[in-house]
Amino acid sequence: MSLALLLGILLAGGLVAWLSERWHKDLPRWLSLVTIGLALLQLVSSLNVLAPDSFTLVPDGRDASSWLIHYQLAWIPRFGISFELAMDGLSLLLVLLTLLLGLVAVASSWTEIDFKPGFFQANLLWTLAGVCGVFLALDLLLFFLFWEVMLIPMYLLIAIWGHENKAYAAMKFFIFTQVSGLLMLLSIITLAWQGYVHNGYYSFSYFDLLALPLDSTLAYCLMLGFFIAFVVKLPAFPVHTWLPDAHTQAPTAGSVLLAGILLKTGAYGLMRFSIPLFPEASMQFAHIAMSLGAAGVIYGAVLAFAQSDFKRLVAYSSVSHMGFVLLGLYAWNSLAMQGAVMQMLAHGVSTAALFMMAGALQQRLHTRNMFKMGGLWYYMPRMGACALFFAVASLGLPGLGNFVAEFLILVGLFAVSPVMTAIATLGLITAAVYSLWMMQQTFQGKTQLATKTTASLQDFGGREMFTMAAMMLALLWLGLYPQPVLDLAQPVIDSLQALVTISPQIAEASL
Amino acid sequence: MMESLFYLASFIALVATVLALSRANATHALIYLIVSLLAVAVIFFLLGAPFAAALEVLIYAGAIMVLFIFVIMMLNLGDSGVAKERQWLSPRYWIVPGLLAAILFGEMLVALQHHSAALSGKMISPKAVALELFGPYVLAVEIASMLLLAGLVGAYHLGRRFLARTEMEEELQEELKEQEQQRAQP
Amino acid sequence: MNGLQIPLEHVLIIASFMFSFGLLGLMLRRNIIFMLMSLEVMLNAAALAFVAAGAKWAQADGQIIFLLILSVAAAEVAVGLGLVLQIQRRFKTLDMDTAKRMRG
Amino acid sequence: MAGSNYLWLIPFFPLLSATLLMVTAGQLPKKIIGFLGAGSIALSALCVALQAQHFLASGEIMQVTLWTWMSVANFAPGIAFYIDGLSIVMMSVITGVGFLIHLYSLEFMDDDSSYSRYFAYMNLFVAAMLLLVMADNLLLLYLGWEGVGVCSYLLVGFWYRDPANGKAARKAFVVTRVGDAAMALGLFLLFTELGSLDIQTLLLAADSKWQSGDLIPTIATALLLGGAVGKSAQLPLHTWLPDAMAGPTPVSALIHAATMVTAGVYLIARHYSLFLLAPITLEAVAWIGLATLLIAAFTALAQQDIKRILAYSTISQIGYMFLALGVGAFSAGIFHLMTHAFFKALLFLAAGAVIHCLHHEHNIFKMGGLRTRLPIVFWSFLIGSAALAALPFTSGFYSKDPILLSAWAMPNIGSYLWAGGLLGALLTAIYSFRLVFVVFFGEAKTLPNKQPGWKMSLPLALLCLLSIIGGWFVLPLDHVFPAYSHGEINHSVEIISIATPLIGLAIAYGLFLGKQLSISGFTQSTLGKALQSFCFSGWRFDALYQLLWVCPYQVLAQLWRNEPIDYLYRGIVSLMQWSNEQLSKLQSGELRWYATSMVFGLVILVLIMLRSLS
Repeated sequence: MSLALLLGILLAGGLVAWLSERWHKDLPRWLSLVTIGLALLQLVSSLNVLAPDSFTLVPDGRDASSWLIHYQLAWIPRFGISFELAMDGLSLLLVLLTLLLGLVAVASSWTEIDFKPGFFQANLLWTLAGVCGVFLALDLLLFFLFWEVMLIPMYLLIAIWGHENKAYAAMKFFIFTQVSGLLMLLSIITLAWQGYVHNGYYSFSYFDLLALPLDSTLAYCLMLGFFIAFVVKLPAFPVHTWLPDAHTQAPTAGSVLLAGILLKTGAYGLMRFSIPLFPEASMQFAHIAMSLGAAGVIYGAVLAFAQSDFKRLVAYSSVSHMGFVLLGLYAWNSLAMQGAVMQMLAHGVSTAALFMMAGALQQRLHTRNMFKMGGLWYYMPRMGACALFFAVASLGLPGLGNFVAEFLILVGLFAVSPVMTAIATLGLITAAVYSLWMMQQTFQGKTQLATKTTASLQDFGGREMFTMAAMMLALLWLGLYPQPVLDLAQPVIDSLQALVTISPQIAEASL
Repeated sequence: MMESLFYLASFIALVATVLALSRANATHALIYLIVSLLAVAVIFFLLGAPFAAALEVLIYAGAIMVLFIFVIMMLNLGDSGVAKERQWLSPRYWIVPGLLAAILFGEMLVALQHHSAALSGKMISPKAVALELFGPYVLAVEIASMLLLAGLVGAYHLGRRFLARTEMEEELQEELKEQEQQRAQP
Repeated sequence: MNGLQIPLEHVLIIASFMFSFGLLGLMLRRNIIFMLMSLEVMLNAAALAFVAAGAKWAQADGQIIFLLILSVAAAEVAVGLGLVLQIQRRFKTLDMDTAKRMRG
Repeated sequence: MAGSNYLWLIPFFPLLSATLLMVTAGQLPKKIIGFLGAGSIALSALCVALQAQHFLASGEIMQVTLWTWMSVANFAPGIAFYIDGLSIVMMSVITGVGFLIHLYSLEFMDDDSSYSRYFAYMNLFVAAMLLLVMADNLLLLYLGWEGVGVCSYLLVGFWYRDPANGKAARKAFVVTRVGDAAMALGLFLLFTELGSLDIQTLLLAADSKWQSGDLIPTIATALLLGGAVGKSAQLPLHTWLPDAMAGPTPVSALIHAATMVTAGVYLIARHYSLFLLAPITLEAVAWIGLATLLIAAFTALAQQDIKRILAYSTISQIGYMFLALGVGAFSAGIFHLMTHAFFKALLFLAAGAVIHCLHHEHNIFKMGGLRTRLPIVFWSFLIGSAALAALPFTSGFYSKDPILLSAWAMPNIGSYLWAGGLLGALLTAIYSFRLVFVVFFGEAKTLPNKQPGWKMSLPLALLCLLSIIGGWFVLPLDHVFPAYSHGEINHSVEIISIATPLIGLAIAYGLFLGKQLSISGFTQSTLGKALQSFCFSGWRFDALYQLLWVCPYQVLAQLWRNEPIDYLYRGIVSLMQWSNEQLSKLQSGELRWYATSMVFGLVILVLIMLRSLS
């Protein structure tokens, strides 16, 4: 019930924020903050009820009651579809990240949006609701529903409040996600039908569909259906091309949400559905998936270096970083998987901050072209320092979250495939190339701006510094004392591995 | 005797149809069409359907074709129209439609090939038709009536606009204006 | 009255021929009036087939369908000729190849 | 204040000061900034001194874990320190020389608008460097390793408004990052094979698991060597160091002479037992050191920029350290590391004073005659150069001599290494005294506009002292490294080693001061000119790398700029649009066309029905 309430708060908050626009145009963003705050409170209060040791218990994959919170309500009983939400450590981490980045997104759009601010905040909150739903839903059809729910408000955010080429970007984003989502729907329905054949009753529940004895070819096809949907969202190498356009054209808050959270739904999906539902097929597929990940790491980094648009550069760096996630997930040991989870969180924070930086630059300079910037440190030292911090975070400086993530992934991966590791390690070098290039073009060197512009430049104010400082602290915390996060995710990863070791040939294949 | 009459009527119907649809002059074509319809009416009669034959003559050949004639006369298609039609009927335009029609005809012939049945030769009186029509088929009658009503409304609607501002009328009005001006000038 | 002693096929062949020829006219002619005439021929051919079938089974249904066809033809001609008038007014021609505003 | 409980204070002070300076972002008054910046290092140095005293007294190896960094499966590195003699030596050098350089910076950077930023970076650097040498495990070492890299990047590009500085900074970071990536791979390999990144555990496990000459330790050490080579500017990753001179001179003294660049030496020395398991790698270390020291020495001869000469001499001297490590004389290598830190910091600071007092002039041929005008600087430079050239009784002599002797004692290849080292020593003497003679003797070309104040003079004086007496220090390394003796050494070898720098000095005198010797005939010839420009450009390594790596990468990036993958999707879109156009042509609006196509469909349908009937 508490989880449903969480989603309800976000959905209703969106509606209220929309309507409040009539009274005052500043009201929606305050309401938005309050809504997210309420949702956070709701989350915390529902966790308070739990016994402290329940966080360290390894949940049984096939037993719903072993999860932290589980809630089920019949919805369309005829087809075994229910409103089933559940939370374990992984979902908890990601929901937390979602809500916190939601606050960041609201803060980053504080003064940016003049046109229909109410509807903007509504879409923002509905996107958050959709994402939280995705992280919580355990009924496959409900999951698909939320998958779509998060898509449409995001589409609107890009299409209405985006930049110069918004229609193209929004359409591209929509079509990529939608087409791949339909593949997933096909897989879901086929899987449920297989469940009917096997169990004798229809059910879309995760727990009923886990470990169905499937024909290996069928399992492989179904796994591909899920995999493609998630990998498009991730995005992995050959299906990433929607991302630079969408990120570049989206308003700042949209980019923050897209990069910070929406990409994580892909990784989450792989971890929650694609791998556990089809362990054998995923194992067979692991090499291809890892190759895609490694290719994405290098390809994204090279393309990031080639960009002149600040946001596009950050977008390609996301492709590169999410390649690490794919590598980590399919390396299939607890080090690499922990690394992947860490990467989701750390990348969420660091990229969100960089997009916020891009938004702030665009608001001040009315351009995203880095060749028209340069030397900004002199005029805006605080902004420069923040940019520097997040640039070195994204190139994987030890002591910050991204390093922990990448190091864990690579250490785990090395045991599985040293060659892949070597390729991915090249990504460390290329990341340095593009991050420092970005710093050079924007904050260092000679300024390319007109004196008229530079005279009126405003450094970060209190609100922006506060947001940035919060994110810096988060990254430092993740980088220096990530243990709480690791502890929270460990049971989930253990249960995943328990699922996988069911069949002996998998254990062999992983060696 | 009846048989030969049937074949004669059929022959006339076919020839008239062919002629009707290959004429350049609309009025001529229409006359051939009426001939064709009358021949079909004879066939109906010979097939034992006097009521249908009567209706064919009255409504088809009578009312509908007269409507055609009215329209053709109203449009006043002159010799230039005929010349244009000739041009449009040059042999190369016949190839594709002719081929398709021939194939279809061939297919129908093939379909008819295997079945062989003689006609009953019984006369079906108008009374029998009427009993059926207002018995089991009463719904069809209602639908037909609605269709006719729709046709009526449609025809009226389409035609009225035309009637309101025909070219003749416009010419007439222009003439009237000129006359007024002439009157005003001296 | 002892009626006609010919096979049903012959009538049907005549009907088919008329139908095919009507179709040919429809495809061939550019003048809308001729197209309407072709339609009449086709309807008529269909009606002939129905009546012949009715005669085969000595049932009234064939003629009833003929009646319905007749009413369809009447309605069609009424509306069709109204359209002819409109087309003439709008396009100053009856050539259907010039009236192709329905192009996609 | 001594003992393992207080170890955390050592990196904490600079870190705290750096954080304070960053958070206040230059809002503090200058005095407080200077106080924080230099004072924190002084405190840290004090702590190190206390710890060192404690250590020397008790000889107790300290090990302390502050907290567990992360713990996943069997991977549980901590934020933990391990202090033995080696660490003590490194910490003393870092904080001691570091403090002197900070003190010097107070005056040197006085008129710079980014005073606070400078000290923030410098303090952060010292903290990271301390973490590097104090680390108990390789992951924390890697943190320090990358941390000093970032600080080096920040400080090289400190005057960020000149794009050339930014380029140099990026080059420094990216080139060392190449080495770092190799080192990271080495870490993965070691962890995967040995199941731990704790240095001591790992070394023990390696000893018990592998035999000398096994493949895996060879690969692992080769990868670690990659990291060391990058950080210590050795062949083939040495190209970044000369460009890194773009930073303020105290930065060059601290980072690019005394501390950070010697991190590679520390890394190898720290894992010496692992390297002993891989004789091939160890030999490679020696050869790399030799090649680097020769190439860098030749290059230094042709340079005109005072800082670039010193940079190449740094590369060359680190080459000696590598040579020492390669021949197994680990403590000699570390000893040279320490003395080098003294005299090279001295040289850089003196050079900085010259530059500071001479309107930021870098070209030595525009200087001259400064002997009388800047006496303190002159004496500092002279002492520094003497130590660099390893003239007898300077610290450089005491540290370089054992290296050459150890090289000689190497079986098989020893004589080659020794001869190479000797040639290097000759060249070192020539270029270092070339510098002294050109800058401080002869006629004055530019006049100094100020004299160094006490904040600059005091560190110079102290470093002079250290450069002279540093050779008598006894390092507490006996328990760290295995005892090394090079046995009987031929006395003639020893005499040649001692005489070589003197010969070099004489040649330099003849060439640049007394003008008794002249090579102008050679330098004016085509071959001479070509050779000179070849040396001047650093043996064209930059051009080679530009051609091999930078250009292909840029071309690749430009080629891919517009997303080759996206062409596929755009292709699908074009296909859709094309088929849309084609299909909408069917919708021609021509009634006859519709009729014909309907009939066509009818024909087909009837055909199908006929087929199914029959």
